[in-house]
Amino acid sequence: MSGADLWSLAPLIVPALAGTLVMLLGGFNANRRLHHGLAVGALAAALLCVGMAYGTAPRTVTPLLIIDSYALFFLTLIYAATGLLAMFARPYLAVREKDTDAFYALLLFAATGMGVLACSNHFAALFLGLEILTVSLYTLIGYLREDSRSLEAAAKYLVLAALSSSFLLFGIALVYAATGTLLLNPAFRAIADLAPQFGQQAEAAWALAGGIFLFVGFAFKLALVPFHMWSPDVYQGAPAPVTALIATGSKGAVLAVLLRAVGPVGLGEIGGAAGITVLAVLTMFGGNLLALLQDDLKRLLAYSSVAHLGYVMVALLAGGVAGAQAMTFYVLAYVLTTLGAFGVVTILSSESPCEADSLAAYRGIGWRRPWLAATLAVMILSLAGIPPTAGFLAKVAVLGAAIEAGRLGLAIAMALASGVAIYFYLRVIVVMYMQEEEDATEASSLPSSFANAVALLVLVALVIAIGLHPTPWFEAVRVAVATILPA
Amino acid sequence: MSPQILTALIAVPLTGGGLAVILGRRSDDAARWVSLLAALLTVALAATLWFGFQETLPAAQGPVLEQRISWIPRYGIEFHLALDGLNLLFVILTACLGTVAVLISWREVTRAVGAHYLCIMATVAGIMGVFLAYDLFLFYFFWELMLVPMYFLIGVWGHERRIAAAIKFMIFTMVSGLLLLVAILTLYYAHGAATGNYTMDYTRLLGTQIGLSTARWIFLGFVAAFAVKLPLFPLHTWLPDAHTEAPTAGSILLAGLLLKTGGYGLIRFAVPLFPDAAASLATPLAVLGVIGIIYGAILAYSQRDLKRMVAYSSVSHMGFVMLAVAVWQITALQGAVMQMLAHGVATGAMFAIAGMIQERLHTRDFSELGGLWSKVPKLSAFALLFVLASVGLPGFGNFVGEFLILLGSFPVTPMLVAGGVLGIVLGTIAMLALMQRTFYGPSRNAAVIADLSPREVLALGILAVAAVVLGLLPQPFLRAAEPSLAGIISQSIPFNPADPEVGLDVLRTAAENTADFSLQPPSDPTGAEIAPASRVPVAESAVGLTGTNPGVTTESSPGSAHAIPASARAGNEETGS
Amino acid sequence: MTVLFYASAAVATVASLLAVTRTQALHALLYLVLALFAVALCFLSLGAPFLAALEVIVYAGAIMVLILFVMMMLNLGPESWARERHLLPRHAWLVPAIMASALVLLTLFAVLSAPQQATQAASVGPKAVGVALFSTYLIGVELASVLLLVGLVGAYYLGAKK
Amino acid sequence: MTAQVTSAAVSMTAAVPTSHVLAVAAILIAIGTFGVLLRRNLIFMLMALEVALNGAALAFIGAAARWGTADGQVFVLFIMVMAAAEVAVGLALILQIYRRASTLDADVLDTLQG
Repeated sequence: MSGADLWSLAPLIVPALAGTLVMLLGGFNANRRLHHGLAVGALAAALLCVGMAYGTAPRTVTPLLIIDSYALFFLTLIYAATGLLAMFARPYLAVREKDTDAFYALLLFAATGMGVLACSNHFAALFLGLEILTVSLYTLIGYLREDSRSLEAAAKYLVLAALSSSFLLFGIALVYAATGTLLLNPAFRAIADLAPQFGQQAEAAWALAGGIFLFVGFAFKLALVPFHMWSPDVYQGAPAPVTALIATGSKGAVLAVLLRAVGPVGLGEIGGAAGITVLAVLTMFGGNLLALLQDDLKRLLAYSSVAHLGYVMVALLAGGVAGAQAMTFYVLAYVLTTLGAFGVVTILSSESPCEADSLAAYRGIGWRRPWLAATLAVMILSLAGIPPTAGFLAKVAVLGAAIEAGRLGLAIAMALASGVAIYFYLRVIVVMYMQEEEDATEASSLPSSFANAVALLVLVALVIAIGLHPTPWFEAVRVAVATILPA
Repeated sequence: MSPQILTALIAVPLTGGGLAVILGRRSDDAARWVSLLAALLTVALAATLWFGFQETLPAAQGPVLEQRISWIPRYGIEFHLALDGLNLLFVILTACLGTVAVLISWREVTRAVGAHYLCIMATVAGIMGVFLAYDLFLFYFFWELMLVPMYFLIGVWGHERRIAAAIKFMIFTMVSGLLLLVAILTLYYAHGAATGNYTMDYTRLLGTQIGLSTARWIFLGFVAAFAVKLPLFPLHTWLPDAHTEAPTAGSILLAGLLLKTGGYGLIRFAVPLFPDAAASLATPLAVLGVIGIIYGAILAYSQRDLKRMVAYSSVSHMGFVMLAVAVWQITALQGAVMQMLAHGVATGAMFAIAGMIQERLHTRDFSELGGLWSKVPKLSAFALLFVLASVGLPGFGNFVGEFLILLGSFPVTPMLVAGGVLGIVLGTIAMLALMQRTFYGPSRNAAVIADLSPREVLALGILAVAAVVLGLLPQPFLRAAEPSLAGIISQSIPFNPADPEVGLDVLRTAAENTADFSLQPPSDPTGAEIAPASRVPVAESAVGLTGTNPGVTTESSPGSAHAIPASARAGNEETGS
Repeated sequence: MTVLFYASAAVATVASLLAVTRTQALHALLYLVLALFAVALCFLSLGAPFLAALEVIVYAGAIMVLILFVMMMLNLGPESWARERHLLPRHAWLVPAIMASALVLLTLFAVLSAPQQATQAASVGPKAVGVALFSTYLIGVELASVLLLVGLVGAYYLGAKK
Repeated sequence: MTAQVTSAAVSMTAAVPTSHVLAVAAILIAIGTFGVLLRRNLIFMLMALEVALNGAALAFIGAAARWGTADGQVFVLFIMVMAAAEVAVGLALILQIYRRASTLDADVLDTLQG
């Protein structure tokens, strides 16, 4: 490993080192402002390093990691999301927990884990990145030690995530036994080559079974139906900023590595495309139908994100360059939007020690807190895929990719599923704007923290800007995808 | 004329709405005035277009003013607005009804005034975009965009059961809209795969070669969205709720404009893009249209709520538009345009009156109304005027519209026309019953109420003048729309003569059977004016025409130019095979 | 050595099954340790002596002792056994058993469906593993250390009395 | 000399079909899954997880034996690291939960609406 390698690894090293530093500082300095500042600063520095790494990309650093513009695209998204979350978390934690050093340290470690996922080129990096992220999340989910809901969510997540990890590992082992390689792309290509010989060759059967176990492992992490059971409980129990991390960065990172692994081969080629199609349809409808029953905003968003992952699977099933671009663009839009929605939940929750998650807590905020409510409304519209928002264009891109690939049935299923979803998204807006006489008090209409107000404003601006002028974003996505899937 | 004026038509109301919400934080009146100003500016822009293109319009089949800016080049999407005679009429209607909506809600709305005006103006801007868009993606963009402020209008400022109505409205329109989106994308990729040119441009997508069965599915995707808006008979159930629960301004925009986007979409997009599919599905659509006419009228009669009654009468009136589109005849289509304009004015006014009554008596139930004539004579006189307009009394635009539709459809499908006439009769009964229950008879309400204020007189006056002008001087409007419609019809002759046109065969047989039914030029003054104008497309397709059925041509008088496109289509088919 | 594999595999299976079904925590733990030893023997018979040693030292030695400590701290006495028994009525076994047997049957079908040939495994000693660790997997080792650090921070924070 | 080493190594290893190793691994994973689904006590769930992870590790060793490379063994090392981190956090969580609720019974803990 050379100095140049270290330079291109800087985007991963910076958050890991900063995490260690925060942890060490926490031992003899309880200044929360310092921890918070370090975390946000480190993520900003990591973003800077990402910018510099574009100069040396693409670069393979040992067989494990590859720093190319695809990885850098996702690193930007992940670090930006984590940085914003760290900002939202400060006032939230201030009313709940005295010790914040571990929180920021783990947040930085989680960012490292997600970064490794985005760069990984090898099953070992995939596994270690995923586990760094997951083990950080165990503690982050249970961070509110006095709140039994938080602890319970952590326990639930721990058990199911570890179980899914062992499935994932077994899948990797089977694939390795069949193909003899642990590199992502060659392994998946070998699975695709072996799959048609099922029944004649032992390796083909191992490869197929391995592919299924791998997919089940991924399906757990992404919360696809029927492996989604953990998601609503964990979303509800976890502290709001951590929920946002699970919903955005962690899913984005797992999707990044999934696309890198299967994109060039095509999910349909690996075998079991029919099964995955069924899973995608179940996920879209299951998520949306279950969301109809929720009275808790965090659970509602959890089910909605289940459904959104179903849409992402549609893009993945569509395959090809168009599918990969659509999926990447969808992830971009989804992450920004979900971040904004949870940002509002976090800010509202930071005004008192009790979590603002039941829908009743949002009654009439459209008139009491016009700016926050408008932000949430924009995000909800974007999740529902209504113009002029990023979510709308993302939906068009995915539908387009599916239709272009000749999967019209899947496209229609997605359209109908998002039609179902309109109902519960509208419910949120109904609660915010239509259920209570407005209250003339406009005293505290802005979020208490200036930084958070700016962060939300940036997110709203981005969501609408992407919806109105997507060309530069499409271009960024095109460049990123071109490195893993040359047109 | 500068093409930026088209963008301005969208931007001005939107800016006005934005300013309203900002100024509205200080004072409600400021919000009202700035919206009114923006609305009037929009009217001025529309008027400029109208007078500026008086000379060019009758000669131009295509757009007279276009603006194109590259928007999302990756998908071949442009910000492409274009103006022709057809959408110019709807632009003017939108501008006028937008102004009326602003005036009407002046005193009615006291809560979150700025936001209310933002919603009105944003809806107006979205509808403008729908009418002007020449890019399918842009069209869909505005199509969805106009729903959001309308949803807020119904849900926030509506009446008792507003939330359920708003959600129902949104779900119906959104789900059908998603099917439209899938249909647009399918068309886009089919066209791209066939030609290598991936574009959302309307003019380039015209004439895309698609197999009939695929085309039918895509066509149905378009029809789903437009039929929900129109609304077509089984898809109308959102309409009575939404219209009833919406605040007055919302009802006016819904009935006056939103329904028209459905009819406009059918004429502009659905049929011309898929002529074969449209031809093969014409019969069921026409039948559904006529069922809507009769069903709407019957249900209107049995309502106890003033607004619901007007809402059902809308279902009835818009059934005529569906009939005209299914027949696809220049005369019928001109009638459809007339019908939509006139219905927008008259029904908008009826909802305004219902809103005024509600504001004064806090009820819309017939059992608590009655005898209003003696209390509020001005209001009642206006009501009478608009009721007469709605029932299609000669002298009003609705008469011209319904008459032309029936005239155009009769040679094609006399049975359905008979059904339509029955619907008119039933509708008349319903509307007269409305008049009777509300304004005549004994008063059931002791409340002392004020008659119209000058502002209300102004609002209703605008609409009254419009209704009368449409009825007495329809020629300029017909002449404006005529070349565009002729252009659209000439583009939508089926391209693939090999495909059997199952449905249309039925209709055409009917047309040939009645071809010797010689129609006299209508006695109505308007008829004489239509005839010469509508000869333009006749000359173009004369070759195919004489080749097929000389009997039809020689026997049809100049007034029955409607017979031409159907036989022209037949001629085309024959030369092709 | 072949016999060793099959024998230890059988022991591992039975011990694992007992470990997940015992109601007394300590018994379960002892069966688990037995299973781990058996798995370590499997490792050994498959030519992985280094990992076999690590399995005994790290897993059976460190991790299991950790669990044992926590059990002692929680003081899981006879009443906890009774509660466990109460929590495991016969009918509660049904669904997990069906799901697990479906899982195992499907996998066995896939894994054993094709003709078998015995492969003479080559032993890979500690040196080769060490070389791989510090060449190809250098970054992996660093990441593993981050992972341990994360575990440390998490355990410290969550375990702290407050 | 290499030949000598190999022959010595051969005598130390079993001639087992890789399929059989994978099958045993699958059985262990299934037992672990069964335990996780069956048990309601967090400590037992944690132990069942260890069984499942061991199954995965065994599969890796079997695969490594087939290809005769170190990669599989390195992977197992990583699995052990992960298991250690997992158990450490899990046990800390268990202690904390026990401190709050005096029970580790997942049914009693079920306060999140399901």
